[in-house]
Amino acid sequence: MTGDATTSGTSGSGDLDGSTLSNAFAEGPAFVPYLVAGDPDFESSKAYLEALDRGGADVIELGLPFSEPMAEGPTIQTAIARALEGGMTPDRYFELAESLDVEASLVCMTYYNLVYQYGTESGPRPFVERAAEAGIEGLVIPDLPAEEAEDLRAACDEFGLDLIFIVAPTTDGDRLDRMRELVSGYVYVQARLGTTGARSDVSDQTATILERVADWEVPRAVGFGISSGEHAERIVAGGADGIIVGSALIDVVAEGVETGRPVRETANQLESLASELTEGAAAGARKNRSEPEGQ
Amino acid sequence: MTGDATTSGTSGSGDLDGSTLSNAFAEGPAFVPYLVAGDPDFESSKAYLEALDRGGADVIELGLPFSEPMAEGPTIQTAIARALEGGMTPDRYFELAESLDVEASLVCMTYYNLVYQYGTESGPRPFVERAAEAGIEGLVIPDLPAEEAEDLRAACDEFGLDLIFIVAPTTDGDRLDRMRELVSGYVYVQARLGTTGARSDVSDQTATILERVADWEVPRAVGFGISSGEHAERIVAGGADGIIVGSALIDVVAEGVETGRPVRETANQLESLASELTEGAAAGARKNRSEPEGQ
Amino acid sequence: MSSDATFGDYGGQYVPEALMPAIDELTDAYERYVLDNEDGFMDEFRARLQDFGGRPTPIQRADQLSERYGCDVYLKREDLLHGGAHKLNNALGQVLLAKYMGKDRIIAETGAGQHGTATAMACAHLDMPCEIYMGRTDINRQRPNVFRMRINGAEVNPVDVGRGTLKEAITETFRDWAGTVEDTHYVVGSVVGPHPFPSMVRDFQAVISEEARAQFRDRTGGLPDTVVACAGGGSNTMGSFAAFIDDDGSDGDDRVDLHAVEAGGSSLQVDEEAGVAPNSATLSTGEEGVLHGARTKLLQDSDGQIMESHSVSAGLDYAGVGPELAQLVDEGRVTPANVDDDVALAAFHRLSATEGIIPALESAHALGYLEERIGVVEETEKGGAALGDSILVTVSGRGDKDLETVIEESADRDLDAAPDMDVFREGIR
Amino acid sequence: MSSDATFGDYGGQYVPEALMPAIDELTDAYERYVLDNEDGFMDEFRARLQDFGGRPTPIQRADQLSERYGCDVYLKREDLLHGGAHKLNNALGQVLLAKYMGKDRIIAETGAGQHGTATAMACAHLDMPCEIYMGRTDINRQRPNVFRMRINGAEVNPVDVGRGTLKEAITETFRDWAGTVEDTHYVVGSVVGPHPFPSMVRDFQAVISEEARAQFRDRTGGLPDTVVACAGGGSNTMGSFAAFIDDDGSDGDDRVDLHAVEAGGSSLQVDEEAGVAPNSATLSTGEEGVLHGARTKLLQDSDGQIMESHSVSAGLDYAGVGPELAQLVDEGRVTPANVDDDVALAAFHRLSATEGIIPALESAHALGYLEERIGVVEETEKGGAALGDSILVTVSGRGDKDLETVIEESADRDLDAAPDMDVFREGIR
Ligand SMILES: Cc1ncc(COP(=O)(O)O)c(C=O)c1O
Ligand SMILES: Cc1ncc(COP(=O)(O)O)c(C=O)c1O
Repeated sequence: MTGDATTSGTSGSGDLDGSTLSNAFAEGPAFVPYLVAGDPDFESSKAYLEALDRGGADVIELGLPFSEPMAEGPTIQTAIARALEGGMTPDRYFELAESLDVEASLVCMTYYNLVYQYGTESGPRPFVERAAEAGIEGLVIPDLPAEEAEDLRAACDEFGLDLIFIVAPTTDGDRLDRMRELVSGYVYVQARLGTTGARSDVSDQTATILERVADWEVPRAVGFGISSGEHAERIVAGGADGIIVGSALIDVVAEGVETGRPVRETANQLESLASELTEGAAAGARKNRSEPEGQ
Repeated sequence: MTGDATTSGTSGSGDLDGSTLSNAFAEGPAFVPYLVAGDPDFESSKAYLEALDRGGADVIELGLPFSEPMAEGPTIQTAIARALEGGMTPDRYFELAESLDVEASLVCMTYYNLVYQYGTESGPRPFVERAAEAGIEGLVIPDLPAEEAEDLRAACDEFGLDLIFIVAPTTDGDRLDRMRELVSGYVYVQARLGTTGARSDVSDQTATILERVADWEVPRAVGFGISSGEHAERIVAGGADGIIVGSALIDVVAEGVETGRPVRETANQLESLASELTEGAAAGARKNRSEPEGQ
Repeated sequence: MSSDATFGDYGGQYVPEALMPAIDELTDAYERYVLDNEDGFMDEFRARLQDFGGRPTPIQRADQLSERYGCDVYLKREDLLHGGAHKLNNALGQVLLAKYMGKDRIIAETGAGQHGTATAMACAHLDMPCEIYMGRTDINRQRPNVFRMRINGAEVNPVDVGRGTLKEAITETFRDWAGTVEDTHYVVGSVVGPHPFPSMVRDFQAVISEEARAQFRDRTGGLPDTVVACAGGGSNTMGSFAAFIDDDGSDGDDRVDLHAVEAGGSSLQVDEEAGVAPNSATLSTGEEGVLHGARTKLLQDSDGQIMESHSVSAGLDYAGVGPELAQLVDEGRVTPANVDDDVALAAFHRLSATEGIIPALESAHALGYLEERIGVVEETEKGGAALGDSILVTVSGRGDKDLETVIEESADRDLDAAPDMDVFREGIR
Repeated sequence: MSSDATFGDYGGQYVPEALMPAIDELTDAYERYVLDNEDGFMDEFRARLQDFGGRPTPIQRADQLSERYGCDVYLKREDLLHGGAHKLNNALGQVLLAKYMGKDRIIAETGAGQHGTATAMACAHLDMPCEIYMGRTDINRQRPNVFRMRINGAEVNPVDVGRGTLKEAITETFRDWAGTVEDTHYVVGSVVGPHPFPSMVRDFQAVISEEARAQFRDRTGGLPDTVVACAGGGSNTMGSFAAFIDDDGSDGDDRVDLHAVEAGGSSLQVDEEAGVAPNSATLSTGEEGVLHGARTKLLQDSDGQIMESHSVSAGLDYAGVGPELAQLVDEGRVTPANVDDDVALAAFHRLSATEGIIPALESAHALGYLEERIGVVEETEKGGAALGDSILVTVSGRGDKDLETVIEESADRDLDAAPDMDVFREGIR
């Protein structure tokens, strides 16, 4: 993926399924890894992201680190601290995005204050404009509920970006409807309550959770707690169109930092974990096809 | 002075000037030293008291140590602590009084609680009886104002003891009258406000202070802060019938304890300070006689 | 009282989706129980504030300050509230509300420990299990408050990430809540966070000014010219102002000026490079942004990263401020101000030595503001002109909790009215 | 109220002659200003207690204790008084009186520091120079209170003689007074000392029961069956009982039983040899004698030497007791009682954890007494029989001052309701 994606985006609340992001889910289940940009520094981060791409990433959620990450668990929070310490800023973030040599689509995941503050003009427009320029195809803003998202949705429409929302296990009624109206690219389905973080167990209720978004026009990617190929398989078998994996990958980065492992080695580990997850997802899809849907 | 004094007491509020204590003031100004009984131990204390007697003591105020000496300055308070530490009790106190080989009359100075608690029967009577038996001729109880002294006065009358009161610089009016009525032996005239303690200066207002008790039938002994022969001279020249010296003597005892000086040496020092004070008092009396009275 | 979710551009509900149902449920409960007194909620709240909390707290004429400043200075004595600060008004309200909502677990964050102790007390009183998140650094600095929470039966959960202070504790509490919203209520400690917290906390704290306004009228027959209150998150400020906001002089009535005093710290200069603002003067120097669930004024760098704030007073040391207060400042109804650490410390000593009230260091900022704005007035001139003839200052808390800090911080400075501290330092260093 | 100098055989004025004029002057001032409200003294006193002190303090039904003991337990919340204990009632009264008398210097003794801090606060409030005598040992044990006194502008004079505790500080204060009576007032800290102190301090503290009696009637329509208060010197006790003394059932009215709870310490056994009573249960075990200016019950050996008393609660640790209380016990109007250190510590934890009120260790003795006399009552039986159906307990102060002691003392004991203390001990030992 490169800068040319900027112009190819045709998303918007009125035309949701035509976005490149949606397309990334078209050829089988999507693997959507998350890393914090600049963790622990610019160059290593670039190497890790490219490794994930080699490992089969369809979309990369690239975290722009914010100092108060209130939706994150300790793993991501610590990664964010490392990235900030390593000098990551919004401007450097966009440089990193532009410098990446990856096939996957890029989605920016960050908190609203950074979006809001960017540029001289106040409001989200300058950030979205710059993101589009840097080849970012979509945004996930965990602290921006649909109720507050009007301005951002408008800017995304203007610059052809998707706006992804997170549906929690507790989301329902009006709120679900409002999100459905605003979402584009894919919907991020939160597999369980709580914050991000790798778990050894993974919610068995994927099917129930997916039910509520079953008839949405966007692909459904499930995240929160997925850490192995076996998890990935189970989730996709449960009906997900994609899997989002963050903390499990960041654990590898963190271990690399702590043990002083060479960047290349960590990158290799990330690539092989990515492959495992991609294959797990594919296996889940096969299982799914061989069994009656909705089981 | 020995046990035989017991029966010679003829004091009482009705017949004040016939007591042996009054008599001690008859042959010129009286030197009235004060020490804490048992400071720092029974035997040393006995040696010190006998040294004072040799130095010219007319009356010895022998302190029976009480744990809460609220009218004393730090010097005497510390002496009291030493004596209590050294095992002094009311019973030992009387034994000490009985064992003394002195010419001077003995007066017991203590706090009312010890007087009140002594013996099995409650009230001051048992204490006074035992004191009389031990040859004590009078009592000074600093925390017993005339208003509370009825029972004790009665017991003193019964056993022939004098009851000495302290007149403060602030005492006047009714209170002075009540004391005059109850006092016997001598009156203790407090030279200044505050608690006991040796001073380098001594009140020049002796004359003024003595005025208020000028027409009392008992001798007037002045105390509080006298520490040298020169002081003694000045006080007696001012009209006192006697001088009471405590802290200055106890300073000598304290120094002896602190420096580990032999008891005999301390005793000698006490004797010579006593002599200085006795002579000072005598000099004051001579001055007094050579000048017009009341000047 | 309005239940609107925003105050002009400020406010809102910027929270992770997982929390939205809890926020909706809370909004509903706020409207029913607090605004509509359903099931007599507010009656029970007020009764408990009285019996358990010790309300009403008095207003007191500060005779010596009045003389110093040449005007009538009255103090609203929130230092006398149970627990030693205004914080209990809010904590008791929220814990009681959680009970009415059928929640059976309470969580809260705390920095200096005042909100944590208030919440722990309210939970013990109302028999609710309670867990308090507190940064490890703060735990080590605030041992007495940690002990008070534990002795009141609360668990204190150390937060080891980052610097281990308030910011991290808030994040950690949101994190707990995100996983436990169904049975747990998060007692936010000031007029910050997503709606309905800013309105709800204001309503619980409004008792301060409701009482003070009536007391002032009873006492003097009129209203104060100026009300002064310190502002961290702003719960004391909003509580102290709420009942006076309509006294804006609009219908020819007397106007009551409202001054919010923030922590000027050691300087108003920020160090962008280090991401540090050596102050907490959000209202005066902050810029609009989104933090901890609300749009409001913030101390942030040009990228939008939140700065580390600083104040000698831990309770004012917060990079945000209540959205309603931000709006009131923009509208000109509230005058923002700040005084620095030195002025606050001197005011701490002044009130202690001349009035016999040891104020919280937070409250000392409001008192220091009088010194800075008015200063000592000569006997002849009737002063106070800068802030009018009568001033009401809220003493938001007592300073017992600040003794160690004051000893440390006073020793090297040349402060008005401060006794010699050396005897205390010896044992401490 | 009586201005008699004695209570049966107790009381009186056993002081050095030099102090008698001051005592006479004070007696005169007491009669005029306090008893006859000359120059509106009592009005000013009451107004200041309200505005500065925070009176009235509430009574509160302790729901969880009531359930535990199967009867209505009400708490009189003196812990909410300014300064954190009932001590201010007396200190403020005496300092104000000294002002009316034209004195221009205040001295006082303090042990744990509560009376010293109350006096220092009152002096700062009323602009009077203040010196507090405090034993060196106590100074080292009670640093926060020493600091509070200094910050309020008082001098703290260390007393180095003897063990350096309360007894020595009292002696030293009398000593200062003996030399300065003309311009100085000695603010005695409890209902002890020579007349008029026992009567005067009782009258200043009587506000506790005057309020509580009216509040209880307002709330319940009746009077409590029993009033329970802790007793050191007895000012809290006399203050808590005063308005109920006439409710003795004599004219067919309901009788209110009065229970004074002293410190049982570690044991009621005394060590005559060492001169140590490991308790402070003067009313139960003491004998008549004369101490600090009054005839009363004392802890003394058979010679009449005063014993060292002991209690985990510094404020109860005194070898004497108020003479009026001694008389009321002899007359059977007041029931003397005591609970030991363990019971008091457990009660401290119980009230903190179940009611959200951290009591002073002194007050915890009164609360421990309920546990000892009534104990846990089964749901079925209506209990409280031992002390009746309704009990009013005075919480004489808050326990913030006792945190260090409680940490130390709780760690090695197996106490009801106590949280694990290890985390606190580490830093302390
Ligand atoms: C005594 C006191 N005052 C003021 C504050 C500041 O908080 P807020 O601005 O929410 O009132 C605090 C916070 O801990 C406090 O303890
Ligand atoms: C809280 C509290 N209660 C009780 C007492 C005991 O004193 P008293 O018996 O005079 O009330 C003290 C003494 O310091 C105290 O601080």
